[in-house]
Amino acid sequence: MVNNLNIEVSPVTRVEGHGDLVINVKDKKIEKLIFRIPESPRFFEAMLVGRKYDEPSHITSRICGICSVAHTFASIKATERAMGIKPTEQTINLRKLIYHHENIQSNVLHVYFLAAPDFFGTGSVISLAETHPEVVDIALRTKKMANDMVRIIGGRAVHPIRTVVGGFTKLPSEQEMLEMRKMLEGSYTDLEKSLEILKTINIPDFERETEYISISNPYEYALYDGNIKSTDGWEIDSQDYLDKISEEVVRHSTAKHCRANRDSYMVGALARFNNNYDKLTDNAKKYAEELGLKAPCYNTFMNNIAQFVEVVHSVDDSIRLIDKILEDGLNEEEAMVDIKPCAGRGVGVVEAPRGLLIHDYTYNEDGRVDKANLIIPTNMNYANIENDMKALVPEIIEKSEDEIRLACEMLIRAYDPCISCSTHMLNVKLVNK
Amino acid sequence: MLYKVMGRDVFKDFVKSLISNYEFIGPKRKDKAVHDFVPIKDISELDINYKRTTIPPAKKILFPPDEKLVAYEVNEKIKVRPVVESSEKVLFGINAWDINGMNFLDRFFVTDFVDENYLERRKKLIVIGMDSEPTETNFSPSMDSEYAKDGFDLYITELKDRYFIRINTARGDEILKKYSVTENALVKDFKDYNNYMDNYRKKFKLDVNIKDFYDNFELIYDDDEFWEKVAKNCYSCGSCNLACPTCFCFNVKDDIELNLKDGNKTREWDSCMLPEYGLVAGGHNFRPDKENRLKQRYRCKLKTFLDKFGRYACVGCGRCIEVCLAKINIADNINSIKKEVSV
Amino acid sequence: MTLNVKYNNKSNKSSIYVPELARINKIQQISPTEKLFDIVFEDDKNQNNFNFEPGQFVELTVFGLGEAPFSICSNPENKDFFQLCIRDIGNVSGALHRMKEGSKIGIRGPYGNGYFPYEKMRNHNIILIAGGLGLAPLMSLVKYILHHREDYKEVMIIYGAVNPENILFKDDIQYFSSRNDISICVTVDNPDAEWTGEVGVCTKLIPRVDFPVEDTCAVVCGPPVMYKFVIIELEKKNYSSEKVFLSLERRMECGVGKCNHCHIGDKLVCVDGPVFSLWQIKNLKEAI
Amino acid sequence: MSKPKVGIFGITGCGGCQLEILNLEDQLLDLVNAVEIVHFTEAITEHSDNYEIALVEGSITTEHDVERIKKIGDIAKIIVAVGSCAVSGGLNCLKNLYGVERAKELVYGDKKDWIDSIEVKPIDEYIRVDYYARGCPPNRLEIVDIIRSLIIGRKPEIPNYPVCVECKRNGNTCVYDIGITCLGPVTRAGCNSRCPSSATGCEGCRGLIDDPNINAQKDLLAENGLTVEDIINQFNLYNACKKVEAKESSK
Ligand SMILES: Cc1cc2nc3c(=O)[nH]c(=O)nc-3n(C[C@H](O)[C@H](O)[C@H](O)COP(=O)(O)OP(=O)(O)OC[C@H]3O[C@@H](n4cnc5c(N)ncnc54)[C@H](O)[C@@H]3O)c2cc1C
Ligand code: SF4
Ligand code: SF4
Ligand code: SF4
Repeated sequence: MVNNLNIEVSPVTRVEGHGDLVINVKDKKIEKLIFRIPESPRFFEAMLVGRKYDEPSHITSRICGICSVAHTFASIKATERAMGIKPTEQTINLRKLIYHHENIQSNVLHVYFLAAPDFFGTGSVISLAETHPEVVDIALRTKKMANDMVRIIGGRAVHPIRTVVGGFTKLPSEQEMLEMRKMLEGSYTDLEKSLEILKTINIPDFERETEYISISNPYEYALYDGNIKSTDGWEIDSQDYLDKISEEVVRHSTAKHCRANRDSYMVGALARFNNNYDKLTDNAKKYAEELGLKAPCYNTFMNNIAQFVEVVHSVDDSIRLIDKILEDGLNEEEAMVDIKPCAGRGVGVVEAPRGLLIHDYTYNEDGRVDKANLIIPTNMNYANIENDMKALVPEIIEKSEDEIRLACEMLIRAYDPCISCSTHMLNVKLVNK
Repeated sequence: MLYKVMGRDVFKDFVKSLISNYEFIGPKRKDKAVHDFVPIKDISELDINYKRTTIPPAKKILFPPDEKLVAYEVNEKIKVRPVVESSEKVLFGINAWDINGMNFLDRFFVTDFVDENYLERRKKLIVIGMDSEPTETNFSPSMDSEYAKDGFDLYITELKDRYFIRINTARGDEILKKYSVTENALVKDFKDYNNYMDNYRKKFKLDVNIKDFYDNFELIYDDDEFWEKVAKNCYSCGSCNLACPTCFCFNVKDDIELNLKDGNKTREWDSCMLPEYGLVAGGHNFRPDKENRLKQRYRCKLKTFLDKFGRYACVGCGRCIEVCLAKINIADNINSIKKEVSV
Repeated sequence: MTLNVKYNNKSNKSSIYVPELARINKIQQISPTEKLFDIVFEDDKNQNNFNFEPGQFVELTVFGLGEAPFSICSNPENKDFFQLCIRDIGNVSGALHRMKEGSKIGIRGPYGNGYFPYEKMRNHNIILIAGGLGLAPLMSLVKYILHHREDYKEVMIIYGAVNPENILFKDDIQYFSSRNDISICVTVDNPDAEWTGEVGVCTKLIPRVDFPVEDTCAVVCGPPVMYKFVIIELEKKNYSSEKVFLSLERRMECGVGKCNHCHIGDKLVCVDGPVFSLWQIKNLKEAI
Repeated sequence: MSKPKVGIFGITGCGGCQLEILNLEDQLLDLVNAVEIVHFTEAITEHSDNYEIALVEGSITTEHDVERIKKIGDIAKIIVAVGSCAVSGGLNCLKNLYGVERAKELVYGDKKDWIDSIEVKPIDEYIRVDYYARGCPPNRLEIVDIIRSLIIGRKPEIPNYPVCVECKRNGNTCVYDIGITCLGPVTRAGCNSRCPSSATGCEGCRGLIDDPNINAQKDLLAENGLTVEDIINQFNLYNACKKVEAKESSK
């Protein structure tokens, strides 16, 4: 047992990017707890200024390689909204389809490659490949399927090419769609096996009720489009995000911190699950139940389970979308709509795998960006991560330093903080004073 | 050569039966600019009225852009085996100049050493030719290539109400007998065919004065100013070669999988317009400038094979003109060499 | 216009690209950058059937890494093994230099219809002019000639190396010097303190040769820059362009006239060469 | 042959390059058998300072980055810059165009002085780089090829020809034929002509070939209706740190 503790983990690994956690405990009381993002700031908001309307989606895609599709779509939607461009139904269906697969890809990566080594007590997916080869096999197959889908529809797995303002530069072929459908159906065996494996892991028992924010719409488990909704009971049109969400620059971090109703909130798979549980497919609900995940859930560690449930949902819904697209027939003429660049402001809101993502652009008459504001999910979670940590550390203060360090790291990883994406990184520091 | 005629309705059924009985490759619209020769599963995909195709169909099938030649296993013992893959295919709707391009490749790949990878595919390729609309850059009549007298099994010419068919092989004759009903061509049919060809030849607008090129080229060869002007905008991108139905240069690479066991030799299209083409170990480059390379290309196309095979390595399809973003135009340049020498 | 098409597919295998397995029997470091490799086919049948002419080359595969052409430098009448002299300069050559005796490689060939016409050269004086690694292909001819010494008149080797340590085949050169039926003159660009021989480029030595023009053949091989100057000197002497033979180097990817990289005019260095007469070369723009 | 020790590092980038390595699904297990990965920020907890080969993602944008890259440079025997950011500074360089101070102010307002940020540079401005895996993101097969080449002891083969070559091998319609502009004729291939294969123009993420005909490319873009500003913007998207200058026209 330790009375005085100085934990510093730098950098916290297996998160995409870098971040530091510093905890000072004196007489079992937290003196200082900072989750620091020394990730190099990248100034995307500045880079966008002056760029032509067809460029921001390519530029902002580079904010984060892991959720490049999400950035691409938030960007495209903001531009389309600003200029009154209405993509065709075919485009929207294809966008939703590719979107599911980034979500699967990212969730699988997170659950299996980044979080699973904690649950199985191995240091990395490489050692996991030796101790639990079957787990890694499943992960690689599922991830490959999702990446292949993004490749087929988007042209490549990271930073898609074909999705642009107004639609798609090139459509997948009917043949490719049918192959995708086959791959999806084939993935159920792996999902079943995953379920059995996940049932065996021990998820830490830690609850802290907080505000959960995600997008939501009446028709589906919202990922691509919807209002901004909170478990605190409010719901606003996405264009009015500034009414509720504020950003603040904090001294110890290059990532801005966000607030809504309370002094922190959570976004991500668990927030989506809590807000939109009833829109999950029956199959996904069944998986959730078997894994003991019920809405509302206040255990941050269950975020990983929510991610897995979403994978199941995305597989189901992709099959539905493919059938719909094929039924309507792939039509070259509907691939793109005409674009007339004009002045205007538009807000594009989507659910990135890590949660709510907002792009807000103002264009001038020449169709060039005058002003841009980007709010990134990881930024939104920082304050909440600190608050969670402040609650968790006293609960486990009786444990050894190593155990405390591991628990903190696991908690951070449960958030799947994509740090590079904070346009604006992770390290846990624990040193005895 | 045997000559037959086929009715319009019979033709459609004939094509349908070919599609259902063979691996069938034919022209399909790719986008607003070009057609592409692809496997066809249904007659509705087939579009015979094509004008532009980026990659020559026969070259793509017989000499693919990258191809495994040898496979080996590197263990205690090394096992080496040739990879020669081929399957029977119907190539439908290929035009005369592209057939002539293929005839050139046929000759090339069996001369000196026989390239089995090419030859096996060629033997199994059933070629059914049809005329297509020439592009503005096409000068195949100047190169004697707008008409094919060899290299195909069947050549179908669309007359007003029927099809005139030239049968060049026993295989062609059997296919025709098996999948359709035809009649012997009579005087009237020949008359109509001749008429058709007269009109067809009129569609080619570009005329190239190739006759004196053989000697004139040598005179102009050392005129650096001329070649600098011609090659000024050249990107050294090789598009002209890669899109050419008669270009055959390739690189051979050895590779091994990450398991460090399975290896192979593959070949991949190369181009004499790329700077590395003449580069040898130690850093000497036998053709360091784009001017050298362009000269080499013209010599290869228009002289080398006249010496070797008595024919040009150019069928005048105009593809190299269309694909060249630097607007380097072989037809114009042949003519301007003549002009340069004549004034 | 004459048609000159040869259908002489020597290979009776299913593919001209498949190498036969061979073994490196012996490796000697003969200069700081060159090693001499003794090579034997794994299959005795292949070894017995391996007949080559002086000037021909083989395509050598280092499995998984690459293939490159190398001239055979041993006596064509030695049937037990053949030799390659290889400079460490790139991927394949570098890998060979790291290999140990007993390693397996792949061999295709011999290739090149244009070899040194040793029959035509009978009853002639022979001048062999080599620069640097250019000595390697000539060694095979020299060894043949020495084996049939009575068929030839005077034989002289002019060999230029960059510096004394880079002189190749030192043992052979020593042996040649000990014989009185062959003369050899070695020159270096950068002499060291011990060097007592000639200094400067090999072209310098050509004027000193005084063989009668009508029954003399010259043979040349060296780096690309050398040819032009050697030809000037030979032409000054009025040698018939049909009696001067040059071995050329070009990039080769296949060795069998398909990849076309070694094209010069209507000739392919791999099939029609690598040895050409000066007359052929004069008719090939850009050959030199 | 003992397994070479490999470290995979992220400096300032989007993590996409590291993800492309994880995206090697089919070859990932062969890869971890062929080399020993001792450091991989994005995927493993263990981290060691004992590595021979360093794959580095990201550009140098802060003083902290400078320290990190110098340390990697001191340890690794072979350094491979992975992705546009590491190779040429990449998209991050757009910040330089804007001005570091102005950019800080725009994003962080009056708190701008809290932020450590310097002019963006590619890693070879600070350390020696042996090989470049270009592209944004790089072609994962090319990364494998570089690693495999290093294991078997050959020089990795990175094309020095333009994207047009791959376009032709892939049988693409040239995008100029459908009214789209493209930097393919001057951009180094190796991406398997990804963008044109998706019917969009090449944006030049792999940088220029050794001897690009920039004059011809400028003429071509202008002919297709681009203004000088557009042309500069096109060239600058991934290459703002490495200035493109046209050679004197030979006319
Ligand atoms: C007919 C002939 C005979 C030769 N004889 C010898 C010899 O006896 N000893 C010797 O050391 N070298 C000889 N060479 C040169 C030798 O082939 C090259 O040095 C060798 O190809 C270098 O290969 P590398 O893979 O080590 O070099 P790298 O620089 O790694 O590769 C060079 C690349 O160019 C290709 N290439 C093809 N032909 C050549 C060429 N001629 N020169 C350089 N690169 C080429 C290779 O396939 C390879 O892809 C000869 C070349 C020819 C054409
Ligand atoms: S001539 Fe044209 S197509 Fe050929 S390499 Fe030059 S620019 Fe490319
Ligand atoms: S050189 Fe040009 S015109 Fe001639 S066949 Fe080739 S692509 Fe066609
Ligand atoms: S699309 Fe671009 S890269 Fe492809 S051929 Fe055209 S210009 Fe070249």
